[in-house]
Parts: sequence; structure tokens; C-alpha cells
Amino acid sequence: MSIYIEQQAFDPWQAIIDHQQQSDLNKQFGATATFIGSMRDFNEDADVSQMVLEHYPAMTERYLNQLEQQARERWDLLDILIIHRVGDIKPADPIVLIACWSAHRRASLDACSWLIEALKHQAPFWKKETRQDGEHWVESNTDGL
Amino acid sequence: MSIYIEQQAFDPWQAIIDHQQQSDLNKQFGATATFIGSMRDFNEDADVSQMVLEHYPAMTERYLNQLEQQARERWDLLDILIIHRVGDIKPADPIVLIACWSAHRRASLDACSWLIEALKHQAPFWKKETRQDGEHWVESNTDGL
Amino acid sequence: MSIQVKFFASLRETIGVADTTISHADSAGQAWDIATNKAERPVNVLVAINLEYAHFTSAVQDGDEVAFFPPVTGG
Amino acid sequence: MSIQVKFFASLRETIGVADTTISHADSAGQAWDIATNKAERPVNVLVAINLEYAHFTSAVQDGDEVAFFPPVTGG
Repeated sequence: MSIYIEQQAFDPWQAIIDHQQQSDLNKQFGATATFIGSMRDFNEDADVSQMVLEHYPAMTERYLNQLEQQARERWDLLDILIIHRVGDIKPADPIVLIACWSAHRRASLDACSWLIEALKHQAPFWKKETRQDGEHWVESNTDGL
Repeated sequence: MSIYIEQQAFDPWQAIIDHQQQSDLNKQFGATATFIGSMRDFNEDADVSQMVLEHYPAMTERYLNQLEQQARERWDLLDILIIHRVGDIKPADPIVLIACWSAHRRASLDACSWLIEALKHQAPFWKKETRQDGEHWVESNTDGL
Repeated sequence: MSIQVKFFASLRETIGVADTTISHADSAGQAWDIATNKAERPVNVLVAINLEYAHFTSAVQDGDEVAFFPPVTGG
Repeated sequence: MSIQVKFFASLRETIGVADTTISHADSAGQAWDIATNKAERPVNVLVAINLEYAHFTSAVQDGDEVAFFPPVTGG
């Protein structure tokens, strides 16, 4: 189980590959579900050229650990990897990675889906977008639809 | 949108990376959800040393195309990649990959979850496991729990 | 008239036939009886006609492909 | 008595303070009033005490860390 806050751009697929190789998951898991959220170059119909992601480090750490713990209590998971980017972010950069490994498919799929929703609603991160007309704090998360 | 039936072992992460680079998805998508099903070295409390995956090629192709079409009608998806392995399979080999790209998170997450369930219930693939006491056809899919 | 009949997986092994052509059948059930020499049908056998799921009572026509197989277990 | 008060994101910019220490407060609301010189509270401001979500009415004690921030927008 690993949680990372990344200051620099990261490759989510390589992070998954590395995590899988380092762990002792081999041959035990039958299911891997992942979610990656990345920066689009538009939001609410406005072009976004860059973004800054601020966070509350100590509380972020506590909440991501709590969410991971809750997921492990609720589903039968073999491993969880969570990575969240902070700092200056460019379009197409990955922002968040959630990967869940389990023996059977529903645990990893449902935990992955639950973790991204819970993270978005609870973890103290804030996005400020740079648009043509200046910098704007994103005021609230969308419902994901 | 791509569907592949693979006769040989494949690397699901590399397949995603390659697909993403070849497509014109860049900067448009904000969400990527993936599911990978892989072979465990045990099933129903018995050690499984190898497996053969048989399929009905023409019907498999038709059903995977139908499922992809249905997912695109139901959710606002930018791209779908489906890969399913057939033939001789060894423990830890990936069997199925489903990857969905969308602007917002729920479409990719919900489509990915729906596609693996629908594939498991409809697509004509069959597993034969080699255990210590011989070869056994898997008689039905689990409910994934 | 020519109808192609296919069997897959455990059913292919039980029946001992992967693929055969029969000269006449009105329904998938009749195709089963002719192709298997009236073998008993397993309770959970599935039927496809021209690559779409169907029933034993479904009509078949000249040129159709009728397939019989056990519950699917892919993914 | 010493209570650390933090502001994040748009609230940090509006208030003009990231981090300050106040010498006394009974509640998070009182900590807000002292640290902001009674600035008006935005309707949607969130409160955390010692890294856990709390309320403006929640009690604070010596050594506590009280944070105020807008709705979270990560992920």
C-alpha cells in the first residue's frame, strides 16, 4: 500500500509497472482496476493553459491514508497505489492515479471508483487555472458526469 | 476504438501507452479507467498450473464490437481499447484489458465496469484449467466478488 | 440445403465434433438432434444462430451457422 | 496558549494570510474572527481542527491547528 504526493510530472503507467514489480503481488491477483485523472486544456468552455495545484500537506497525508484504510476495510484488496500531483501542472499532465489490485474483479473496480470519489470530496487539494483572462480558482468539483 | 484478440502474451500497460500515443486523444481526455483481468495460480482452492482459452472467433468479434458500440451509446467516451487473450495461458498472464477514455470521470469508470461484466456474461470464451488432478473446464463465471 | 453446426469447449469434447454440416433442419433443436445423433442436451447449453444468441426453438434456414456451447467463462 | 491558524487557496489570497498564531480562542469561529480581524465568512468555507474536518462551533484548545479553506477541488 503506497501513497505519494508528487511535485513533478509523473508517468502513471510506469508508476504502476514499478509498483507491481516491487510488490509481492505476483500471481496472487486476478484483477487490477486503475483510474487516472489528467489535466484537460479546457474547462467549463474556457481554454486553460496551465494550472497550479495547492494542498494542505499534513491533512492530505492523513486523509489519503484514511481513505486507503477505509477501502481496505470495505473490500478484499491485495494492494492500493495512490499518487496525486501538486504544484505547476501543464495540459495533459496526469493529476491523480488510483490503482487497486484484488483476487476478484468487483473489489478492485468498486474500490477504485469509490476512492476517486472520496478523494475528490475529502482530500484538501485546490486547483487554480490560468485562462486567457487570468487566474481563476476552481470553485467546486464537478459531479464527474 | 480498437479491439484485439491476442494469441500471445501481451503487456497491458505497454498496450495502453502505445494506444494513447497512436490516437489523437492528447489533451482532450481528463479521465482514463482501466481493468485488467489476469490468471491467478489458484481457483476454487485448487492450484492451477496452466490454462487454455478457447473462443468462437466470429461471434467473439461481433460481440466485442456490439459491447463497444453499446458503451459508446450509453456513455460519452473518447476512446475504448479492448484486448482479450486466447490460447495457452500461464499464471500471472494478463487475460483481458479494458481501457476507457473520457472527458469526465464517471463515463470512463462506469463504462469500464460495465464492459467487463458484459464481456464476461456475453462474449464466447471458455477457460480450461490444468490442475494437479488433470484438466477441467471452468463451468461458469464467478459473480466477481 | 446446408446448415453448418459448431460445438465449442466442453461440449465439443463431449460430442466429439467441432464442426459439421447437415443438410436439413427447421430449428436449432432439430439441428442439435441431427448433428449429435440425438445426444442428451446438457441443461445449460447455449445456442447461437449466425453469431447471435438464440433458442433451441429458433428457426434455422439454408446457409445458417448454428453453434452450441456451455456457459461462457472469459474475461 | 497558542493556536496556529492556516488559510488555503482562494481564502489565503482573500485574507492575505497563509499562517498565523493566535494566543487564545474557544472555538474555530472565534479563531477565524481573531485571525482575520472579523472578516466576513464566505458561505462555503470549510474548517479543519488538527487535520480533521470540524465546524465553526467546534472547540479549540491550546496547541491546536485550525485551518480554513474553500471546497476542495483535487483529483
